[in-house]
Amino acid sequence: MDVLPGIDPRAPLLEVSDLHVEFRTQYGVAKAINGANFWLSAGETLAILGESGCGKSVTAQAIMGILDTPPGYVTQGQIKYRGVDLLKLSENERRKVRANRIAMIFQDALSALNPVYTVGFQLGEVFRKHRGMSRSAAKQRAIELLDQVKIPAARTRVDDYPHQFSGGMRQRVMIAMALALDPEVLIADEPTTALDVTVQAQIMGLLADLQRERNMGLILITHDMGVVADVADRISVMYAGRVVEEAPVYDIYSRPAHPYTRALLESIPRLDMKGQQLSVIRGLPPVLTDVPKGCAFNPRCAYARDACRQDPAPPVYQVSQQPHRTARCHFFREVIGE
Amino acid sequence: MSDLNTVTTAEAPGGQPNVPRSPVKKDKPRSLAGDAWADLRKRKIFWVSVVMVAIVLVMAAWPTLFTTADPGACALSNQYKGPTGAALFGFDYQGCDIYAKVIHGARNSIVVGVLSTALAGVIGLFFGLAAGYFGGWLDAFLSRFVDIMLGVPFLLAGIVLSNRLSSDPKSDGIFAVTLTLGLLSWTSGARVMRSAVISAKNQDYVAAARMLGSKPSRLIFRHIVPNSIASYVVLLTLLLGINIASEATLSFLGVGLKNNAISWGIMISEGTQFARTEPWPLVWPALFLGVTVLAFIMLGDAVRDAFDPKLR
Amino acid sequence: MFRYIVRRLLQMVLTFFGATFMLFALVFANQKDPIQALVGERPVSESQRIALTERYHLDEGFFMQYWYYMKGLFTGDFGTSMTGRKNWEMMADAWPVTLRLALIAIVIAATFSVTMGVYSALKRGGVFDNVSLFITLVLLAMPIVVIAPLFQLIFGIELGWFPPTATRDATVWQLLLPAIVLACIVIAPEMRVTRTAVVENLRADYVRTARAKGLTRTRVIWVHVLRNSLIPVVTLIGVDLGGLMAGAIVTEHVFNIPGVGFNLARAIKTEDGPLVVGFVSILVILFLFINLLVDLLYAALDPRIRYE
Amino acid sequence: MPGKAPWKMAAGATAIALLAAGCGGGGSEDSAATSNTVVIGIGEPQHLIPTNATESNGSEVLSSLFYPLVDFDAENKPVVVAAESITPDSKNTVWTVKLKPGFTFSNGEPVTSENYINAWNYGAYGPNGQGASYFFEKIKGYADLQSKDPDGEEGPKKAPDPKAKTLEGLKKVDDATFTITLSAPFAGWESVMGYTAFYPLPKAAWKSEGVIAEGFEDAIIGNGPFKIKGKWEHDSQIVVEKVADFKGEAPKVDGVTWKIYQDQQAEYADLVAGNVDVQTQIPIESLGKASADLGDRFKKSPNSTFQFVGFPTFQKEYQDVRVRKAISMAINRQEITDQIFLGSQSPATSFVSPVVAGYRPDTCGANCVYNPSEAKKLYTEANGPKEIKITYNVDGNHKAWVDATCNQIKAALGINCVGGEEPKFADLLSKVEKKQPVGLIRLGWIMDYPLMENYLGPLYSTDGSSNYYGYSNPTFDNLVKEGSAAATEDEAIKKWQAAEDILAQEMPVIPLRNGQNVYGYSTKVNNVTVDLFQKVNLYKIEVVG
Repeated sequence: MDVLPGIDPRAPLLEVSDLHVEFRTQYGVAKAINGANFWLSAGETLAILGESGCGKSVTAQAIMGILDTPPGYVTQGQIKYRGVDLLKLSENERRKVRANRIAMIFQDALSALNPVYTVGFQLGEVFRKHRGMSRSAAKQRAIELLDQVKIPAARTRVDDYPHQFSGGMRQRVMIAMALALDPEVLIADEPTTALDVTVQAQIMGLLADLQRERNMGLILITHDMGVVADVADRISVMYAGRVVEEAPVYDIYSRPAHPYTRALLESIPRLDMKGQQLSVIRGLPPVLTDVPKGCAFNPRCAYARDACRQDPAPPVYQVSQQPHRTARCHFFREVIGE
Repeated sequence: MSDLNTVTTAEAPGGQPNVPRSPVKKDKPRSLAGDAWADLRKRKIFWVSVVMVAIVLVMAAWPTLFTTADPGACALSNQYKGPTGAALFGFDYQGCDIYAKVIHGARNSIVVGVLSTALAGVIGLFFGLAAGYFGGWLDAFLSRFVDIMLGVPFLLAGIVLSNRLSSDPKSDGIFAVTLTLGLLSWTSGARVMRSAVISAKNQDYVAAARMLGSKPSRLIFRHIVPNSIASYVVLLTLLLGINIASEATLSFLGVGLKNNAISWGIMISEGTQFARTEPWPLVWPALFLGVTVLAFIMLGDAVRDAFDPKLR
Repeated sequence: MFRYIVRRLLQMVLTFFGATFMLFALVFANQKDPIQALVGERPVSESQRIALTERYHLDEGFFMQYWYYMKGLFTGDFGTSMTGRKNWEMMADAWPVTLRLALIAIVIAATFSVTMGVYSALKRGGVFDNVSLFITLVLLAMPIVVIAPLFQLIFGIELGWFPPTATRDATVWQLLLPAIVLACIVIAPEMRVTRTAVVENLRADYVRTARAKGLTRTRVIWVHVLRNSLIPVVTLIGVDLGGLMAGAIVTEHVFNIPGVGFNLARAIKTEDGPLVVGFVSILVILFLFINLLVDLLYAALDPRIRYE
Repeated sequence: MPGKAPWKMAAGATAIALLAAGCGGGGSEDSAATSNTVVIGIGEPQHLIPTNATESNGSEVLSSLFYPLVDFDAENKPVVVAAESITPDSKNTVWTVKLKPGFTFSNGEPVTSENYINAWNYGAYGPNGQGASYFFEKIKGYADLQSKDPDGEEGPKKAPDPKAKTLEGLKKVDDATFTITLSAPFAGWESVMGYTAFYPLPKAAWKSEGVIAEGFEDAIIGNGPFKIKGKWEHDSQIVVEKVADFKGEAPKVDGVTWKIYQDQQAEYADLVAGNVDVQTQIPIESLGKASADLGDRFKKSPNSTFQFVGFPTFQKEYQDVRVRKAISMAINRQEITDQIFLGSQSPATSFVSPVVAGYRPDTCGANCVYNPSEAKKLYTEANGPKEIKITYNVDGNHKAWVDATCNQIKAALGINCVGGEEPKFADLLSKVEKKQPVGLIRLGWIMDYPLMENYLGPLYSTDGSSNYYGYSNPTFDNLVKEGSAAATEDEAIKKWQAAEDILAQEMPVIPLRNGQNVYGYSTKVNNVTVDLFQKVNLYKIEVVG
């Protein structure tokens, strides 16, 4: 493995601070991420939660360094991996971080896998390009990997094309591909959304097993609070490009500190609330070229007052020290207190 | 020319946050066409090409707005004279006013180019759709027919068709040339359309629509065509240029425009003869032709980009 | 796959008959006075007319002429041209040089259009994209009757970079300039189609995956994007290859290459029915083979396509 | 970043492909370029059997392979070459040809009178379909060699064999002497025999009597100063080399490569590039630069081409002679030859070419002088048609001058004038035959032998082979016939000139231009001359240094 200069094994595994990403389109500048902060330790699972379009995937892409530039630009902030700011690396150094240190799993494995190459080729490519292995050695490793992600008859299936696999199997291939080089950080972007429920559970189980075995840090990006509850250690809730609340999973579920989190929780159908009307969050998420002044959530918020409608947006409030939790709401006490 | 394609570049990739697809009009339902129009309106390149195409079309429709000179009034005594007051571009080999000829030549070139391309576009669309969508023996039959069409040299078919189609000695041959070019130039489009349809047909959304009981016609025109049309439109805008040029080749071979009809193609092939000593009679019509074709292609590109949600 | 190929080959036989029949009808429809056409502006004497009419069955009906032709074909006789030479001999003379010309042209066109198409897709809106677009369009908009003599004039005579003409036994070097001329007509469409396909594929999810794997940009583009973008390009190249063989009429004329295009033009001019049908039949067969190849290439390029 | 990679890849791939494609191509560089040989450009000959070679390319190649009975001197009078003597009887009906002794074909066969007789019989025999068979029309018995189609134009029945296989008028006297009996007296016969059709053929030519051996045409054997090397490489070249012990006048070069071009522009490109040594006809497109490109190696000499337009007699609107005269006067010939043809042709003011004996300038008189006001007056008087058309074949490069002529007519007469385009000459003729309103017909004529009769007969006689417009005047026909039968050439010329005067009165055609050879040659050669028949004089041309 290539040695990354300035690496500090004692530094936090991954630390994102004050990250800003904007998309410069012909219709104006869309601020996709406006100061995201979170960290990840080895062996830990951090869930990033939010509605679609809130900037979850962009955050992941910014960490991976695979934003489409143009139109996407990281304008501010730091992404530190073991103390090294990835944003300051050259493209070539950055490229070597990918797959080696930080890997990613995508939502729709069918479109995320190249349809015209065999899975063996696509898996082996990682070894060939990063480890300089021969084609045959790379294929051998690909078979082993497929075995590890519990794909039956890996030896024969290695020469199949993505479209010949079922959805769950494809996602396993994706996972195998991400884990090929034993990365320390794995980012899973909605890994189970496209799958049916039983397969979802299998895949989540597999991910959890593999994480435990390798002591990886896992960032799980999802909009599904049900999935989160089972596997995550901590949760960051994103809204309109900001982390509006961050807390251990138990605390969030029991006492959300941000109205948005609260609204999300209330929109989960629960058995014990049978017969009651399911609550729905009013309105739509804002369009990013036209984010409301002040707190971006204010037009949809039951707690909103004048202060919420004025710039600047609410700062990061420390909700509690132990456990560490934060929220971006002027009235978080009120929200928790209820 | 500076930013011909910039408009197509600055789009958010799929799975991106809520970057607006068009100027925000809150809570108003948007149709594809409405979206596309809203999108187009913002594009500089769209307006540039629209203006250029409009100028050419006006030139084709009312040439006398641009010049009062008679393009047929030529005298050898004027041969290769430089620009004068009315004759902005000077005179050619025959002593004709190049400016007047270029202006008056626009009509035939545009009519032939646009109509033949439209004809070819329609034929190619239906052939490609039928072959690609229905497959089976129909595909085999149509594809082999296309093969034969492609195998028959343009020259042979052009000569035969033009001869058959223009029996009236008084006609200027525009109808015959248009029909000939239309009937001969649809084949490559048909093949491109066919392969686009075949790949679109296997997409999930088409399967889904089929499951939902869409009629084949609806399936084709609502689902497959809009998704396969992008590369086809690009090809057609190119074909327009090719057909305008092909008219010149047919005329050059004596089966094109007749009875002293003027067209850019004819002017260009005449100008080529003496280009070594007198380049201007070639340069002017070539410039007009080039700019016109370019305008159409730019327009096609902009419209294509606006209508193709994948590219937006 | 095997059955598919066999079926296509069988179709080919049928198509061939259909093609010769259609061609014969076309040529027949266009035939007015081949004897006069043969001698040009010279007067034709009565006895000469009688002799030639008899020799070429010109006074017999369309079906009889077709019958004579097919009968000859089955005995391996492509017939006799109105010039008195054997058709197969003329074809054997003409095809090799045209094939080489078309191949060189298509290789030049494909290489340039694919590389430039990919490059301008990557640099959309950049100077390279716009300039190459403009140049290829200008070349496209020029009729071949203009490009061929102009290129000969500029590069062959004034600058002297290339030999101005070629012959039947031309070297690649001699065929280069005419091949470039031929390539000019097809580069613009091929490049545009490549560019469009690459632009579409650049947005595909698998491109993001490939980048997330830490592959270099070069590899992402030339291995992952390109392969997916090639289907429309290959279709077009297949069509163009055939078109170049038939469409080289003006180019072969200008560069003095006695190939298929030149022979066809002469045969059409002299209303030399058997020769036209002979050449074009071979052209059609070549087309059918190229198309079969292209269709098989689809399957090779995209494993999702299967033929039964 | 793929910054420069695509270019490199493109270049590399191209290079590989070119190498691959190159495997098929032989590297046949001209080895002849260094030796004492010349490369002369021609078009692909239609045929190389002398009696079938009716166009200039074939006859030019044959002129290197054969030694003619007669040739023409500077005054275009016939002089014997391969013949020792050619003597007519008192009535100019029986001509005796005596051959020079010792001549052989290049395969060693001696040249005898039989070689001539057999070749000519073959050429005259109708079923052989020889293009030049009409040259033998004047020989007694020609009609017996022709078959008559029994069921008209389009009938399917096989024509019966002709009555005879040999010309009654050809008689062998001995191996070196034979006589030709004409069906009618003709003073100019000796000139006729200067044509390509009158070459002999060796015994090797015959498979059996009257049947040419297969493959003979592609490797034809002649009695001339050169012999063919290898075979006729169709559409590519014909290489000829010197015959070692040739008895006649020896050429100064050791060989000639007749390089075949489909296009004169391509040939000119090669002339400038030095790949061809002589081009006998430089295309108009290149004339503007020819002086600059070639300097004093760009030359002109007269030839026999005569360009004109004919009025179809079946179109009523041209029946008034005033209309025809007015149109003729509306045309400024000088302007067209100067500006459209850049001086490569000259204005025609007579009905025959200046190269023939008996030519008088300006026989057309005032009718061929540009006079727009008089033209307009005459045209208005005669109430000529409001629109006229000049029909031409586009494959012959006629558009430019037809357009220019039309523009002049439009300006002078105030009427409309359009060019009627036909793809090729045969299409034009078929319209004329169907009597469609073609308007003025574009025509041209190249002589077969240098006599006035060769213009007057085919072009203006009632049964003239190229009289497509249907002009018919019995007085004229008689004068031409009387001229041909006259005892001496001077008498003949007088009759012919009288006939030409009738044409000037009636204006069945408008003479437009006389052609010239505009030729050029490379620095490698010298002493290049091009004759009336557009052939390079192979006995004078030499390689420099």
